[in-house]
This record gives sequence, structure tokens and C-alpha cells, in this order.
Amino acid sequence: MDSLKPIIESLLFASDTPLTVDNIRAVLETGDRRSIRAALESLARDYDTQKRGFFLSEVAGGYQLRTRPEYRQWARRLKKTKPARLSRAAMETLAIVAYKQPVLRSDIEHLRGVDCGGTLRTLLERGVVRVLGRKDLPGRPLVYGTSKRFLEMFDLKDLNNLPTLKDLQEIGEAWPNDST
Amino acid sequence: MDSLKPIIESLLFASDTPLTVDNIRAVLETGDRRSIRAALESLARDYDTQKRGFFLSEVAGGYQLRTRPEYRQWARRLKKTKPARLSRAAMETLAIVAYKQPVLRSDIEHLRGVDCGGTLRTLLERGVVRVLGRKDLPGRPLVYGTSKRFLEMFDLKDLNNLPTLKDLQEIGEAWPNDST
Amino acid sequence: MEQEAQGHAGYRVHVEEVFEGPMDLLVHLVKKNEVDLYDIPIAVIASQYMDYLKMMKGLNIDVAGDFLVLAATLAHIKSRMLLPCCEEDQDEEDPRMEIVRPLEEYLRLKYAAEDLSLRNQLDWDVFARGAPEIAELSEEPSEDLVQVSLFELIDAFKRIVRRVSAEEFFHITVDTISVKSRIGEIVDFLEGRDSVTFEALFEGQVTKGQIIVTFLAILEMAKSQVIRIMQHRASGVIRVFYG
Repeated sequence: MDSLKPIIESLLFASDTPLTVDNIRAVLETGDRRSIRAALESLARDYDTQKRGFFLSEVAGGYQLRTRPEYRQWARRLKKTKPARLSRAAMETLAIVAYKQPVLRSDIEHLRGVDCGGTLRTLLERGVVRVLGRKDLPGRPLVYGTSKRFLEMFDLKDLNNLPTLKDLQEIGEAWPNDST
Repeated sequence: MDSLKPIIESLLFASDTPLTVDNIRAVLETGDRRSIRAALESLARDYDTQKRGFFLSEVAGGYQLRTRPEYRQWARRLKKTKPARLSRAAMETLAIVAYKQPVLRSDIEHLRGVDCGGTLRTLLERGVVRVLGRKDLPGRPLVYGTSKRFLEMFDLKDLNNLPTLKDLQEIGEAWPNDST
Repeated sequence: MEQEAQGHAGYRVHVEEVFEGPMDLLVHLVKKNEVDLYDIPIAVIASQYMDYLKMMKGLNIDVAGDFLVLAATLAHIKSRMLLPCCEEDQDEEDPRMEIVRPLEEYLRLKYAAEDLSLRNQLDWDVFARGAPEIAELSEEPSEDLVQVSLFELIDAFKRIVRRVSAEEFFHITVDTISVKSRIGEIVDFLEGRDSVTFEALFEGQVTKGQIIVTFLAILEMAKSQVIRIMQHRASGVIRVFYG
């Protein structure tokens, strides 16, 4: 296990996508799931207690090293990231796709009360939404769902990890921000 | 300096290229050269004494995190087990086969305007394209189509689920010289 | 925004910048009036909604048809509320439910969208490693796995369409793709057999559409000489030969 840790760390470090326990097992050939998991947990603890610049994120069914959110301003400056965040309209459309998938464009538009062609296209281009197939209805409309990229982008372990939709009575007075 | 270390580590982690002390200074805006250098030295020591999977390498006048040479073999194997990506040329050829099948190599080359022998061979080897038969033309040219593997790759139930130009138009894609 | 619009004659604002849509405006009104979502004073809200529409028109904001549809719905609910028909022991539900239910659903998803945007977003709040030392590490990529998204495929296709005239593509419709799909299935069926009877290709094809598609697929395959169709002189059996 002592030798496993740096090896697994080097794999996480070298990978540009999240690694599953099975990915790691395939590379190591030996190594049971349990000790891989233990090594991962131990690494995650190290990063936290030693206050490293990155942490181990459990995302999209796997594990990935990511810079700590508290250093976002520095990392952003380094990467010269433009605020390519999704617009509020795109976020709403994405939330509907995430929670209601498999979903038709017409369902989304019915819910939002506005045309969603533009925002859907943006989401498809960004790779967070994908075409799942077609529905057996007149016109054979496309059915949409979220992609793995969606999980990666929003730091979600899997779709079950989406917070449950809130009960409005519980929220009471707290209104979501509107555009005014 | 204590807070400088993780910040600099996060920058080194997020950067694709070696960072010079001046690069780091530019991002941090404050921070004198000496304390940046001290933090870098301290990080380098940490990686060595804690036997991390990576180390701080001084390259091309800058600093870069790299996989430790003794673990490179694992990282290399990881790359091998990872799915390869299709080149742009291969994607275009595949798109033509998908949408125009059954199709001849000469048709594909007519559309792409370049020789497609190489990309077609790659696609055949990867099993996403297959030979459907031969056409009774001089030279009995091969007729190509997509395979089951193609459907699996794109998570499609069947070819009917492949989005058409019309679908894309509906979500607001601007098509040049549209006639569909 | 009001002063701005008045300051510039002919200044046009898209309504999206003000309210994303009619539901957004409705949420804003319910919130502004601090009323209970389940007991909306429909007359007040409807009249304020109309005031907003008027104001937006006055400011030269393009008011989309969606806004007018909701205005009509509100007016309709208002009129139904005025009818004295449904007093006590009503079997009929509160007419306001027509608007409350979608509003509720919309709000729940709005909250969800907010929650999502508060998460640590990749390439904004957190950053992963790119493909480090790639030249050094990638010797030969794995042969059997390929990872691409459907959208990348479509993008590739789009690039070609941009270069080539559209006439080349006009026949790509759902129908022809069904035929293509069926061709693939027929090839699957024919693989490993020299020939099958014509009828065998229609087995399991029950609907009229399926039969037509199968027939078109056979014609297309014969045309491109993937198959040959022969009839036995004596028995009259039609056989399809592969390759």
C-alpha cells in the first residue's frame, strides 16, 4: 500500500480525465479494489491535512485531482479563463434536462415557457447535453439527456448525486434570484 | 509563505507549460522573487521526502510538475488503456459514411476533396466502418457502411436515431445553402 | 433601464434581457407582491402583468408571443374566478391551479439551476490537469477503443456540408436513414450465408412502414450491387445473393 499510493498518485496526476477504481486496476494489473480505494482515501486525506494546492474530487464515477476552489482567482488568472459560464437561461435549460431526462425539447419549452433552441444548441456544443435517441412520436423528436461532461463540469459523482428538487413549502420565503 | 506554497502549487498543477518565477509573480501580483523561490524549493523538498507520484522539475528556465520517472511506466500504460481520439479527418470520413451509406470511397473523396484511403483504413481497423459489399462498376469498388460498433460508440439504438440535418435546423443550426 | 431607454430614441431592448420569459415575469410579480404562491390574488397579478407588458411595449421592447399567451391565460383565470358558480362543496378545482402548477414546477427547476451554478465548476472554480507530458507518454494509442461524442460527428458533417453544395445532401431525410439502417440489418443477416429467400428478409417486418423500408433497402442494395436478386426458373422462388 505504501508503494501503491505514489503510483496511484502518478496516474491521477497524468490523467486528463477522472479515473475509476477499475481504470486503476487495469493499469496496475494486480491490486485489489479495496487497497486501491484505501490508497485513494489516504491520498485525499493527505491533500486536505497538508493543505495542498489541489484535492481529490470524486466526480463522474471516478477520481480526479483538481485545484482547490479557494485558489480559483489565481488559477483563473493563470489560465486566462474568460467567464465562459453558462447564462442563466442555459443553466435553467440544463437543470431541466438534468432533472427531467430523457426529455424532449417541447417538454423543456413547456416548462420554461420560451423557445429553447438556442440554449439547447449551446449546451450540445459545450458537450454537457447529448442526444439520447428519438421518441416514437409523430416527427420522431430527439430525446435529450446530460453527458459525462456534465458530471465533470459540475463536480457531481453521478446523476443520483443531484440534489433532490426542493419542496417549495419548505423553502418558504426564499425566492430564487430573478433577473431584476 | 505558508499561504504562498499551496497557491503556487495550484498554479504549477494547473499549468500546461513550465512557469518561471516571473510568471508566478505576474499572477500573484504581490510576492517578491525571494519568497516565491523559497516556496518552490520547499515544494520540491516536500515531493521528494514524501515520495509523491510527481516531482518539481526545473526545465527551460521554469518549473513544472512532472510524473516521477520511476512511475512513468504506469502513466504510459494508462495512456494505452485510454480510448484514443479520432482525428478530424477520420471524423469527417466517418460522418460521410454514416450519413451517405452505402457509399464508395470515390464518393467520400469527392465530398472531402482529398484522398481518404488512410482514414478509411483506420476506421475499418477500429471496426466502426465495414465493407458492405462490392459495386458492379469497373474495378468492383468496395461499398462502405457503418457497423454495430459505430452505434455502440455513439450510444445509438440504430441509425434512425442519428440526428438529421432537419433536427439540427430545428434547434437553430444555421445551415449554409439549405435545401432540406 | 427606464431612463436609458428614454434617453435614446429608437433604443431597442430584447425582452430576454429584462425577463427571460413570461414565467420569469410572473415569478417576479408574485415575489414582489409577497403573496402566497398557493393563494395568488389573481386580479392584482393579472393587472400588474398587463402593466408590465404595456411598459415593455412603451420602451420598444420586443414582446414575444409567449408573453401574450400567458396574459390570455391569466385573464381567463380571472374571469373564471369571478363566476359565482363554484362556491362551497366545489368539485371543480381552483382555477388558479392552472397557473400555480406550472409556476411551482418552474420555480423548483429555477432553484435547481441556482444550486447547480453554485457548484464548483470545472475550468472556472477548479482546474484539472491538461494532458501533461503527452508527447512523452503517448507511444501508440490503444487500437480498439475510440471516444467521440455524437456532436463531434455532427460537427464533422457540418464542416463538410459547409464546403459542399447542399444539393448533395438534400436526400438525407429520416426515411432514407431508415433505409440505410435496414441495409445494415440485412447485411448482418446475410453475413455468413450465401443466399436467402426474398421472403426471409421480410420476416419480423410487420408494419407497412417496415415492409416498405425493407423493400427500399433491397432495391438500394441491388442498385449498388451489394446483393443480386435471382428467381428460380422452375419454382419461381426469388433468392437474394450476397456479395
